[in-house]
Amino acid sequence: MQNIEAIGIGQNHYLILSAIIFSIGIMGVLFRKNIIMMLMSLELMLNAINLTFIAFGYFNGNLNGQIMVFFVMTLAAAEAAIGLAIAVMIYRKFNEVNIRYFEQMKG
Amino acid sequence: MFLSTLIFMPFVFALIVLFVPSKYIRSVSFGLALGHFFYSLNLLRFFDSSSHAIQLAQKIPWLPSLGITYFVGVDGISFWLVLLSTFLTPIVILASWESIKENVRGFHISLFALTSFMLGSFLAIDGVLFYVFFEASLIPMYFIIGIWGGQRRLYATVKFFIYTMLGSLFMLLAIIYLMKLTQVQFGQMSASILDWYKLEIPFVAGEFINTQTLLMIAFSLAFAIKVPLFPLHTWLPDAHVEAPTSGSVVLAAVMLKMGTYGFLRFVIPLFPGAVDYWSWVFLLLAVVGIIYGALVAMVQPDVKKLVAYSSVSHMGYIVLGLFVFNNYSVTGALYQMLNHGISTGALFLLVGLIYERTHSREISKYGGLASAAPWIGICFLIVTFSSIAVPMTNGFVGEFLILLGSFSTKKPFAVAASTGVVLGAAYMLWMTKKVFFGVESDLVKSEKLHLKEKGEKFDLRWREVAYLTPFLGLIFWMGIFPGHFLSYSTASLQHLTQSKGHYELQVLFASENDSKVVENNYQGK
Amino acid sequence: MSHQLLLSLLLLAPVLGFFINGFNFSSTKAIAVGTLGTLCSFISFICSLGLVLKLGGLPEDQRRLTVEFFNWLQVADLKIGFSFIVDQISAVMILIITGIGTLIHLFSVGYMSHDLRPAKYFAYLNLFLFNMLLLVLSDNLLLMFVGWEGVGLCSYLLIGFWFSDPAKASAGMKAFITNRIGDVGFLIGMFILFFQFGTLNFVEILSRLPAVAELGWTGPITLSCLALFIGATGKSAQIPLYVWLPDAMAGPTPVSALIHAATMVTAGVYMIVRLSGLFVLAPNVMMLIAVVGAATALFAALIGLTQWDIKKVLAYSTVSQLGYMFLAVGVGAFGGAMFHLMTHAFFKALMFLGSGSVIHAMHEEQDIRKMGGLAKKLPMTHATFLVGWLAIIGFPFLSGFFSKDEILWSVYASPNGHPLLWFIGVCGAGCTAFYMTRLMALTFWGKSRVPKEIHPHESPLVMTFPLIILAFFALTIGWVGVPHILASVLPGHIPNVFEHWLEPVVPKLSFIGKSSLLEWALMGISVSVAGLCAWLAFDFYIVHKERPKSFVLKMGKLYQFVSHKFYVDEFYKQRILDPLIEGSTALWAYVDVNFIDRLTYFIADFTVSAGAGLKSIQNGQTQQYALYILLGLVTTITWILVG
Amino acid sequence: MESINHFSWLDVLLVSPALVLFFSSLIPLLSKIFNGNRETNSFSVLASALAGVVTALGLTVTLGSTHKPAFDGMLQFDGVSFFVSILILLITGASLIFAKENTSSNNHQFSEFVFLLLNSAVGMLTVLWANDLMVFFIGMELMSLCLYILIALSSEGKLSKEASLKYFILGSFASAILLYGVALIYGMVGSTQFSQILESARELILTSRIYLFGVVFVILGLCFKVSLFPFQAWTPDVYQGSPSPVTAFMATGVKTVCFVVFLKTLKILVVGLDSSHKLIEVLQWIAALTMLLGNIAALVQNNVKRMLAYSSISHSGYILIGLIVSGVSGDDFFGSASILFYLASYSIMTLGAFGIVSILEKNYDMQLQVQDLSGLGKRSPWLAGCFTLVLLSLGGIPPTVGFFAKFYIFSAALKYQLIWLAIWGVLSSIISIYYYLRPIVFMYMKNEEGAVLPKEKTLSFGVISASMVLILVFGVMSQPLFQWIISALGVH
Repeated sequence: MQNIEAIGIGQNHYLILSAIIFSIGIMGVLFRKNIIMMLMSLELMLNAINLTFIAFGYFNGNLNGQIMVFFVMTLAAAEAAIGLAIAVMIYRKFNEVNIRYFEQMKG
Repeated sequence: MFLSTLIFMPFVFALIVLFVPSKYIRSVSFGLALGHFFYSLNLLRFFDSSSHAIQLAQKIPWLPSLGITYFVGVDGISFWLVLLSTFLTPIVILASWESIKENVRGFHISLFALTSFMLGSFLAIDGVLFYVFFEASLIPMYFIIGIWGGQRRLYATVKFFIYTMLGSLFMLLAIIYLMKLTQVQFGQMSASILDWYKLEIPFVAGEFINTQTLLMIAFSLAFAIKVPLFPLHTWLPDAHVEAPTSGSVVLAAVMLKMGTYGFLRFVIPLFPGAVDYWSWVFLLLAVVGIIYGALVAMVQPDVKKLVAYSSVSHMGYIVLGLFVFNNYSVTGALYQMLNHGISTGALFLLVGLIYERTHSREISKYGGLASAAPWIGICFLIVTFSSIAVPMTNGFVGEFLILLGSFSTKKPFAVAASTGVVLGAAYMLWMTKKVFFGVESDLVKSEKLHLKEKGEKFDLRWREVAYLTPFLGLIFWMGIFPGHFLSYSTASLQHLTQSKGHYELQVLFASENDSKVVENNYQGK
Repeated sequence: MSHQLLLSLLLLAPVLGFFINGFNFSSTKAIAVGTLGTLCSFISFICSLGLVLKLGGLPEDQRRLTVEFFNWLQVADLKIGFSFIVDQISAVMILIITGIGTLIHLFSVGYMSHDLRPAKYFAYLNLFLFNMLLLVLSDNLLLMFVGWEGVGLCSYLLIGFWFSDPAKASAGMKAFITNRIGDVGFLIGMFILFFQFGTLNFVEILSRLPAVAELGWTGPITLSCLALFIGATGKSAQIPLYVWLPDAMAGPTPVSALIHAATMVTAGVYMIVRLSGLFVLAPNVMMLIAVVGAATALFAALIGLTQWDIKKVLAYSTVSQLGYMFLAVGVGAFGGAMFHLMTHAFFKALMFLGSGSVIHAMHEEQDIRKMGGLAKKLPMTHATFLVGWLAIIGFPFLSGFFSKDEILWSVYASPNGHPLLWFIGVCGAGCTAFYMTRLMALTFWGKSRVPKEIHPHESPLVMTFPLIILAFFALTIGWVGVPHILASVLPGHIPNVFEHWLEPVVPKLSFIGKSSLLEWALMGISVSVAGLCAWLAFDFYIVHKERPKSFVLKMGKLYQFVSHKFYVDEFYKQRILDPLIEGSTALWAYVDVNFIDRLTYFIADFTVSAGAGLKSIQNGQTQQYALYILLGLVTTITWILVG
Repeated sequence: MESINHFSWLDVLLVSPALVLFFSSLIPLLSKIFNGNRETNSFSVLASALAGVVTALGLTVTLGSTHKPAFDGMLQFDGVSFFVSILILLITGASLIFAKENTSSNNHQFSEFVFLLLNSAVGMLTVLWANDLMVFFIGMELMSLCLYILIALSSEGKLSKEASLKYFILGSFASAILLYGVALIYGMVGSTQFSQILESARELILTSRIYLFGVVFVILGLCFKVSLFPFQAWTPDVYQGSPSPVTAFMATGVKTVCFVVFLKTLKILVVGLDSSHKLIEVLQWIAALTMLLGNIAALVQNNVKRMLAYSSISHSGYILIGLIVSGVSGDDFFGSASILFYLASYSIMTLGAFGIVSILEKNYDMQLQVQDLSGLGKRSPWLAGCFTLVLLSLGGIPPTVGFFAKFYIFSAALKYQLIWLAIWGVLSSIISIYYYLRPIVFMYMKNEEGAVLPKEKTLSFGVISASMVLILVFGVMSQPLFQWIISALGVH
């Protein structure tokens, strides 16, 4: 651990990294057409948040951050499960995983 | 309790009507409404015409957190309007006896609800209570026009509703703001109009953006639309044309009065500075309305539209009288409110019963009706004379007092307004001529024949005689003995005009337990 | 009987008649309803006689009977009683109204015997009597206005009595609306007076008048007089509001006799005489009245020269004679005006009834070109008409002679008068003589031009009897007001009763410095002008019948202009009515429909189309929604950090 | 969070309503499993679920309005949570009843449906009680995840699936943003407990950008849940595609809970919004745009549910006014009280509205159009009357509860000089009148016959009638409710 600080990697690096990953996730959700890819992007966002939690936890010197991560991971799992379930269901029904296909309701 | 009973009796009637067998709905409703009217005549007994105080008052906490009370009472200003409302209900029930064929039950329920709300808005002394009644009265009227109306009823009823709503919502904000002011100035929130009269509302002459002016605009907008004042009047012709007869009658006779009543009860006493400063705007609009309404009425092809525009013109007189604001003009304006109720109400009734016979409102299709139905012709003539303010009819007294009052301080407006006297005669007589005089038109002939085959009378029927007679009686009674009517309002109006800027009203409660001390249990910071 | 009772009866009798006949309006029993109407009118007449006798019994300076029935209208300082006053002026009026009224009722019994709705007719007639009595008896301006509008109303109803004919209905409407224009003037005059003097009571107003006359045009008295005069021009058919009266001939002829000749149209004169104390304080208005009166007198007489309808001729004659009355009033000869009012009431009522008799005999034919030689067929009508004719052209010693002469002399000699006005008056008198003689000649004299299918016959006694009575008065009534110079030469020194009677209530003119020689000369001129014109007309229409045609050809355009009544009606229609209607239509179309409503629609449409526009944002694309979220996020953060 | 030695049975008792709900949600599911995956009688399923709801309601009422923290300060019970949890339980019960009588939800998976709905309610209660950002987040996820599946469970095959997918992706997206905000706040404060955040918020909000970011993220995440502009886009699509009972549940329950939390977090995270007027500005704009957009977009809708969805968006705008007031007013509770009143009345009205829509749907794939309502006034006067009342109340016309809801909100706004917002609100509610009147026009004033003919659906009728009674009673006498809310807010 000391090594990390020794080479000058501080809290901000982690935060920036996680922000970048979060942004990548956002971009994924915004621009990937495949529902599965969008789900993965959502997971990416959650993992970026996890990174933030850990970084804060570590640099603030309390363990709560890490505990949060477990919660978030659980939630992410549940979310992924439901997301995939929905994805599978609609794939079965419509034979389609392109998000642009689902624009029946509008206006 | 008397006034509350008066207000809520029609609600109970509506409930009763809900369960009456459909065969008897009309007669039961008529009986109930007539009973209500006679009950309301007790007001003549209870009311002390020598006092300008709010009488027979009842005040109980309603929403104490905001100082809102259920506060009703009557004074010389609202006195006759109350009786006018109760008077009209049995009449319109009679008038709609045959013309309303569908959903009779619903119609009578709407009518009773309407009566309740109208009475409530005339009797409410609490601003919020007034607003609730004022606004709620739109709903039954909306249905009456929308369900039992003519061809373009949907358009008319939605226009009516949204127009009226537009104004009143701003009034709501103004009411809330006044309540806030009471809290700032008296330390206790209150929605009672009587407390509002005591407020010092900041006013800067010559500037547009100041509290009093803005509040006045908010209130005036609501009432000006209701009246309706030029140029906010366009909903009225449509609503009148499409409404069933009974709807037109109530709309013209009572609902429009809610606007002028509002001016008299709220705008003028509450915002003396602003009203003084801006009264020329109202006077101008009123006079423009008088002339414009008359001119436009002159070229209407539709009887009802003509009468509707004549309403615009007549209501212009009332607003003129109110904003000239001296004893004569305000008395005249109040009297004119009743007159307009009587004469325009009767006009709509007559137009309605003619429509029932001929199913047309186009003036050009008529002719010679007076030969075909002389009694209708006579009634129509009398009502026409009342409407154009021929002396010895009610219309004259009001118009004369308004013009007299206006002349004392606002000469140019009075002179301009008096052209309406000529124009009014012009359009009414022109219409009378086209419809009643001349040779019997094809329409009249064929419908007369048609009714004859059906064995029905073309001239006035007994039911119609029954509901027209009170109007004709009142037209002359009010014209020849205006004192009988004015004496109830004199004290209030005199007090109102004499205590400009420091208007206050006392309250006489009907009984001890009608006035519960209102605990304001929430005081914000 | 007390005067209260008499007055109540006087007023109530016609009301009663109105109600009985009114509720029974579909009755066709002409005799019965007519008798009732006449009876009511007669009761009134008896009562007015009684009242006048009572009044005459009082000392000269206390001749005033007042009755207050109830308080009609009371608001603050305004107290209007339902109260009446009988004094010298109203006494003359009620006698004329009820007297001539009764005769005309009687005449109507015969005239309306074949009508479908005689009951309605008599009801209206009685109602008119009531309103007219209200007008002349009221002790304040407002109650007078009640009668003022009331008679207008009855006039409307009676002109349009045969309303199945749209033209007749229109004539009634025109009368009412034109009168209304005047009424607005009346109202405004009343307002000014009220705020000036704090009362509308005649006696009180006159007692509060200032002592000196008001100069200029903008003083309250001048303005109020001006406004009241506008009212008078409406009711009394003066320029510019005279146009309704000729059209009013659409009504039954007895109505024309009663309302549009004898009584209602003189209300304007009556009102000014009633307020004479006020009017003399406004010399400018007086001058205006005189000018308008003179102009009307000549103008209407000129139109009268060219009319072919027997009633139209009489109508223009009435307008013209009313002009004389206003001329008299304008120069301050109030007594003269009242005198002419009275004599005119008799002879004009006589002539109208006579024309009614003719029309009745001619089966509703009114064109004098289709008459001629009726003197033989209708001897009694002719005889009485002859009296009327002589009276109106001012044949010496008939009633018209006295009154017209008094007016013309006053016009010349009064301090307010002017020789030019006198000249106009004389010209008018000449024209009057011409067209009246023309009327006589074409109707009664010469060869018959009556269409074959019409067989004229003399009217029944019920119609000729009133004619005889009226003729008698037309002959003699002038003797109540014999001018002083004439009285001085005539045997018996007949006093000027009329002038004496009115003396206490109307301002008197002073003719100091005017020689009686001048008066004789002027009288001579006017009589000879009238005689000359009458002879000319006789020559034109009886002796040399071809002359009118060549004359008309010679005058060409001028004749057209006059015979089309100077195109005044056309002018009003094209310049006032049509633009008003077109303007209103445009107003409706552009302001209501195209502006206010359009604006409303625009706002509504704009909102709705905004809603439709939002549909494109809400396009169903999940990722776009997510983009909104992101954009919202970024905007918010930027706002907070930068803004 | 040192140890769990503060555990006490009292805490369990306090959360017992949620536990009861959870266990009762298991009953139908278990009985289905033991029945060999065959759907048991839907009536008994409903009965057991309702029994759970009623028991939970009873427990809540019995426990009363306590001011106690529980589970080591992770949960906090107070008057507001007491009031709102009663509301939530009522909403849950009503939605269950609607669900039983609607063909799109009462299918072979009704047991699962009930299970999910009750668990969603558990999530709501958790959110309500949460005194810790993380607990709050977990509760919210529980609520949302259940809803995603509830929507997809519909018998209807296309739109519901699309709605579910949309809601899932966007919901998760917003949740992620919210969670990121939680992480940032945690980083700055060092804890996610409200009490600790409150201590340092006043300082942090002025000094720390990251904290501010966190606050903004959390608030915007909430804005998504209550469908405020520009995060409202999902609402119409999801409301339209979901089975009507679920829509009713979402539109009322989720919105109520999220607004309450919104209120709570706003107070805690920002500590008197006066310290951050920028945020207030943004929120004012959001409120204004939301009201306007919701009302304008609703004008052109023909689908009743979609129209109601837009109407629900605009109502969020009105509530946000109250929220802003309560933010700027510091410790005056008038704003908060007006919000709670609005939420309660809004829930009553919206439940009634979607309940009626649910009754009117002939079959599971029916998209109720305004035109379908034609002539309803004659065929079914009672239902038409109810719908009319609901619409008038939503439009804020007296004497209905909707009027007083707006009245209190505008009163609050004017009291704190938010005059332009009040005027804006008034203007947009005038627009709203038009579309609220449209169905009434169709029901009563059109002569042609519409498609719908409601069948006997007694229970739903009962619920709708009850909500009508409440609309009228609270419309005439709003004082008791308002008084209750004021006392719930801790004022005596």
